[in-house]
Amino acid sequence: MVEALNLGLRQAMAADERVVVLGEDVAKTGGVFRVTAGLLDEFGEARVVDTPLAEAGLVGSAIGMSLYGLLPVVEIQFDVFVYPGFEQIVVHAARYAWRTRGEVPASIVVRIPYGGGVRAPELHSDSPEALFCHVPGLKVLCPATPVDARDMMLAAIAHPDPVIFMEPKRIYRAGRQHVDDQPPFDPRTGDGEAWGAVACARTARAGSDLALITYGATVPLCLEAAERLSSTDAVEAAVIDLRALYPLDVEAITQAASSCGRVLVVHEAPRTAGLGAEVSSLVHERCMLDLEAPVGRVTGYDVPFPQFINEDDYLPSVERIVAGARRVLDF
Amino acid sequence: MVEALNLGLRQAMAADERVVVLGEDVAKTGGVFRVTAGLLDEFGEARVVDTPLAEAGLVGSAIGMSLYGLLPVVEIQFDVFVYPGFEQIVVHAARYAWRTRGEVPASIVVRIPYGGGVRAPELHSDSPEALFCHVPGLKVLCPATPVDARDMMLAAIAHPDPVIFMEPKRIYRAGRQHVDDQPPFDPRTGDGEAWGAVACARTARAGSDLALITYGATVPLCLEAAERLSSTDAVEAAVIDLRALYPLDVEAITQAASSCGRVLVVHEAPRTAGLGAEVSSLVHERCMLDLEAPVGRVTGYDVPFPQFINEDDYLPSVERIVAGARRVLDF
Amino acid sequence: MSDSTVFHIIGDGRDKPDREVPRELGEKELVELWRALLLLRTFDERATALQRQGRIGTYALYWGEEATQAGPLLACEDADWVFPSYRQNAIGILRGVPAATVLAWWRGYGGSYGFWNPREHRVAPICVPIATHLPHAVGLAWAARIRGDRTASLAWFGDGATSEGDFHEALNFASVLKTATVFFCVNNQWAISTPLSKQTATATIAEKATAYAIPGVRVDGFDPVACWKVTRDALERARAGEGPTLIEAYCYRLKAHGTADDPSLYRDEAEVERWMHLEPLGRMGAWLHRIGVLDPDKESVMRAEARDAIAAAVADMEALAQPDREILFDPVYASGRPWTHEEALAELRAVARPPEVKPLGPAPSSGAGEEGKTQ
Amino acid sequence: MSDSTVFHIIGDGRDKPDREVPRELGEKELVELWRALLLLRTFDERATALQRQGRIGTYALYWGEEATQAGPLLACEDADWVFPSYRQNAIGILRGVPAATVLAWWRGYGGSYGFWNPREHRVAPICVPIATHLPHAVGLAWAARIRGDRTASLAWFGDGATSEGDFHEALNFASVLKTATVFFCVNNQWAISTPLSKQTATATIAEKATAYAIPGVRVDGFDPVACWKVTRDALERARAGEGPTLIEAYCYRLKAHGTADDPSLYRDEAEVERWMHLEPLGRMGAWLHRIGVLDPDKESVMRAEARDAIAAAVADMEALAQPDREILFDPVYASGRPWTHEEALAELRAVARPPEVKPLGPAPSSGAGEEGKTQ
Ligand SMILES: Cc1ncc(C[n+]2csc(CCOP(=O)(O)OP(=O)(O)O)c2C)c(N)n1
Ligand SMILES: Cc1ncc(C[n+]2csc(CCOP(=O)(O)OP(=O)(O)O)c2C)c(N)n1
Ligand SMILES: [Mg+2]
Ligand SMILES: [Mg+2]
Repeated sequence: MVEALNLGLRQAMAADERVVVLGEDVAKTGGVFRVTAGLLDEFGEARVVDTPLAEAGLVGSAIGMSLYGLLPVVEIQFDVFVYPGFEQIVVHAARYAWRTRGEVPASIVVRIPYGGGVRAPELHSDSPEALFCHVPGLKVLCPATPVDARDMMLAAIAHPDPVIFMEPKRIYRAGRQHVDDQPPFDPRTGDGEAWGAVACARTARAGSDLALITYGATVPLCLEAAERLSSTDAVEAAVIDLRALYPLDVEAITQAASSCGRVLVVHEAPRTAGLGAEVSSLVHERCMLDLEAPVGRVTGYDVPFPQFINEDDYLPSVERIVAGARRVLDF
Repeated sequence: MVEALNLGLRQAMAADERVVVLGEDVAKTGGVFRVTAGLLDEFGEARVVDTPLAEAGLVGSAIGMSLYGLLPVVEIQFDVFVYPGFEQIVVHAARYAWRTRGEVPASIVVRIPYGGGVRAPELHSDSPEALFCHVPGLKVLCPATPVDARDMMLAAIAHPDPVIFMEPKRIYRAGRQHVDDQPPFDPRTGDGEAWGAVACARTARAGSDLALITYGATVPLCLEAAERLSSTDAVEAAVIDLRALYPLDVEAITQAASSCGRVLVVHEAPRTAGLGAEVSSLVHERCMLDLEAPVGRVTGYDVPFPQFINEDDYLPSVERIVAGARRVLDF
Repeated sequence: MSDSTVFHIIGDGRDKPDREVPRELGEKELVELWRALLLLRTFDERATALQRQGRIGTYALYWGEEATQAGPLLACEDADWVFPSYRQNAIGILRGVPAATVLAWWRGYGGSYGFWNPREHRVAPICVPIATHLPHAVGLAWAARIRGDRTASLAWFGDGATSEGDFHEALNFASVLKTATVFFCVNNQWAISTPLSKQTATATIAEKATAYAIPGVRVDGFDPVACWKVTRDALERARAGEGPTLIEAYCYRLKAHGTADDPSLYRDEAEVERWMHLEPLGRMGAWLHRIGVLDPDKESVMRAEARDAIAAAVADMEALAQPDREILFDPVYASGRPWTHEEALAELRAVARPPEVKPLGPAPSSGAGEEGKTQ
Repeated sequence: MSDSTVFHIIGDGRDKPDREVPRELGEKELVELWRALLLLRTFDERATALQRQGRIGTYALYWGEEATQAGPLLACEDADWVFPSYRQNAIGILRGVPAATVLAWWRGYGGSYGFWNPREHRVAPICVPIATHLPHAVGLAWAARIRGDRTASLAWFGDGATSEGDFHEALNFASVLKTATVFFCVNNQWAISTPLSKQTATATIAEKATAYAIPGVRVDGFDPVACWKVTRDALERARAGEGPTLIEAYCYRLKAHGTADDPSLYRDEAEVERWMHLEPLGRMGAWLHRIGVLDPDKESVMRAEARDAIAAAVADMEALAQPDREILFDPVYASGRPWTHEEALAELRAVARPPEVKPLGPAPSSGAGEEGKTQ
């Protein structure tokens, strides 16, 4: 996925000189995850900048740049480090369009490598996406495959509204996939079209007995769980990869829920007031009569992300997903 | 309610000299809402401090004070202004116990006057409570009556874990109520007992046809809506005042849901990934078979809090609550 | 009050002598500057009155700070961007933003009633959260440099704002990246009830520039000509690629923090009196008479013009109907309404509209009233 | 490299002569100081090796920065609190925190395995988010003052940390409130791949003290005795009620940022060589021999002691079983488990435990590997 994200950035920068990349250690080293590798050499130090170490200054300057007409892509080095820049995102980026009659949105992309499972030290593994989904004015995307990663990157940059781009670091190097060199659309003009193509849920696996609804790093786990359920329980589970976390693809969600009658939502973030709660509410509000069981949730627990020797105990696993699915199936 | 909060602070400070009050303009003027009025004269400038204008510094210093054994109560001047201090709250206050084997929690209270309805200028009316409920390690309280305000203040200060204390500014001066001078318990030792008494839902109105579940400024509105439903629709709605937003009082919630069979959750914050979603999920997960309709939500819309000439169009009103109730009743 | 480190041009009639007028400022420019002061003053007094009458909501008056606003604004080129805080709420009227729009903002109007298109006027929206607009000013000038433009940016903020992390991060970014940004600090010595001495341990704000290896300039914040001059110099320096400047306009908050504030709770009004004679409109007016640029007739004509302009704005504001409630959804996203908004609209339309909101004071259900409102 | 504004005591064998030893430091104290350096060095080299062997996770080495750690720590009174960043991760071992606990933290252990009770050692937990622990140090000293105690606080942070808003807010609070806090900046001239020149426009970190009207002191960060001395002076000043001090320990990051970092991507290793001879253990060792405080036998005994101590710690760490998975819930709240935890436990117990996690590198499902880890 890292290469795909890098390709998306390169294609966007090549197509539109308004695109700039800012962050801590993004230029010279190409970022701690190498997502921005090579951009400095290709596009020069005016457009690929190692900034001072300050997230509010980083996001805030990006907002100022977008005011002037540039399209900044900001890298937050790790999930937890977005919090010092939280105010700039939720107060300013989220409200700029609204405070300017919709004429001057903050057209920025904030890239956040998030989540656990990579044996990182303390405070490098948060999943803050729900916080951003609760703040009106932001769009939130999260790819689960290399192709989506590239296409979403292009779409996010072309999109006029501020996009929080959640990058599941656990699958940064998993799930190899061919990403063809041609951008799927003209990065300069592709907004609506491009956005529509990726800002909607994707059926990662078809199935009619149960819908596993998830996003990001837990998509491959849900696919594995679905295979397990198929072979051991003779249950065919659909796997819905949300891709867009705000706004949610309510049609796809309700359609899957109604056709399967049973739903399990899976995410890594803590449970209370997480996205699982929103998906569960949407499904019950709209599909109550089609449901044969309450929507289940398999999520991170309501605890701080643990030290890594215990992170597998915290993270939703194939086992936990299968167990959660059985609870829904056996209701 | 302002007087009750002030009384709670006074009683806590009088009972325990470890209690200190910090914030912008809290000492000399007693705060922009006068919640801390008179404390400076009574307890002196060592314990009631006007700090420099910096929320991260403010919350962060309070955490340091609690490390040393003090019990700081921090005032955030208005909801929106908590965001610069967000990192200190969600990364440090929330995790201090966890990072010290539970031996040194950040025993701070962060008071946040929140919400709209007071004709305030732009960016003075947010309801960020759900953000804090999604962050493990925090406790979140919200009073809806003067008596609860006083008792919760005492309980929050006595409580060892960090408490986000949401103060519904819209009812700061509404709903007069006698608050007797005696603290309901010894502020120094009352923790468990005191906490148990207020960190649970309260039945603000009995009813068996529908449960209106809410908190803070929308409690009086739900009571009014319940009266309206009683007289016009011959429906008796229970009104559950949550009081504790994290952890939620799941027994009271499910008990009300099961006995009524119909539930409407009401809050002022935006809908997506708000507390309404969590309550709705809890109810469906636990009471599905007792429900005659999906849990409804009447909340703020997914938009930035509007300029005040339109705030009544945004805020849940008695009319919207009644309409929402009818949707649930007519399902 | 007098301090040799504080640059001034217009004498104070006491220990500060008149100084030479900058070459670039001919009669015409001086008259324009005074006209700007007059317009701002007239707006402020009118807005304060409107609030008292309950025709707008809480208002952050800036009476006495006009020099710190008109001076820097007129020192800017038209293409330069300015970033006001709530205290410079009316600065846009010097850049073509209708005064009625600013009044409407205070009356609680949003959308196209209370906001403007910043690109049209190079005036950012009024910033309420302290110091958080400073990084925006940095990013804008940085972007201009990337695009090869000479555009500079200027941001206003107060003494209290210098305590915020965003102040520090913005100045550090600007100094490292050498952006063409002027940081204009209005040191009125108060942050609501908090005096400068509780805000910083330094004697001045200007010396904080040392932490960023940029120039720190102190100027008499009651002297419009001096404010113009130091800003013009800073802008030239910025355009020459020499980076940002921190300007401290040393003055005093002559009125309440806002209409909700009662200064008698925390300061001695006698102290206020000691500063009152420096009030910029009278001070520059007297000076213009002294140097023969203004005469009583011309002055009364100008005063009448300002009065009429603001009166017309008030009329325009009052002519505004309460915005349709669907304004809530327009426009949160430049890309159009997500389904969540369509659904919300359905819910909204299903109920009768609540009674019209009157700007005056608290909502029916509320008691919070006027106090408890800052900006 | 040599800079007259940088205070030193131990000569560098080139242009810096030996200076007089502070009175307070007798032979015993000097030996203790060197012992501390040696222990830290031994820990660091061992930890780095353990990471290479996959026996702990990513590790932030501090090889060469021991002087900036041992010096200030020994200058503190026992009651003073210290606030380390990840770079001073092992500082606790000089305050009685078991080295095995620190190693366990790096091995991914939490709870009572990887954390300690800060009140027991007056050592705050290792802080990962840059500069965010500085306000804690301020609040602690502030609280001590309120309680009438002479306790001071000291916080370590890097050159990059000075760009964060929390750095500014903390120094401003401390200077306004005159808290007894020492801000100890380890200026190793790099923030991962970002050189000092891209972090700040100032030539030094110390001059940033001007913005807070507090003393800014530059000291040779490779000289343990000098680091001890400037810290002791700052602490005395602080206890006397004169407020905080900003100390800049000028040095150079001699190794990678962390075991996940590859400096060859961004800096010239030749430059590193130019600083290598200043490395504190060798430098102080040679000096102690010069002044006759250390001899070969004593040195080898001390080295053996350090080796044994750390070897024992490694054994203790390796003896640790993987913590029970219920450690996830213990203890998030000092007041006990909320129902959400009871319910989560039920879910957790209902499934078989996943295979034991090995610290080495990536998780099976992952590919993120060693890179992409800072601290
Ligand atoms: C981040 C933030 N915190 C708190 C406030 C509340 N507040 C509004 S104005 C003000 C004082 C500002 O003082 P100063 O920066 O000196 O500007 P002045 O009002 O004097 O122009 C405060 C604390 C705010 N608007 N934003
Ligand atoms: C708030 C925050 N942002 C980003 C990071 C990622 N990060 C870890 S170390 C580091 C560089 C710190 O440099 P410096 O302050 O000089 O300390 P040093 O590593 O040199 O000791 C960065 C950017 C972080 N830990 N916290
Ligand atoms: Mg001020
Ligand atoms: Mg460094």
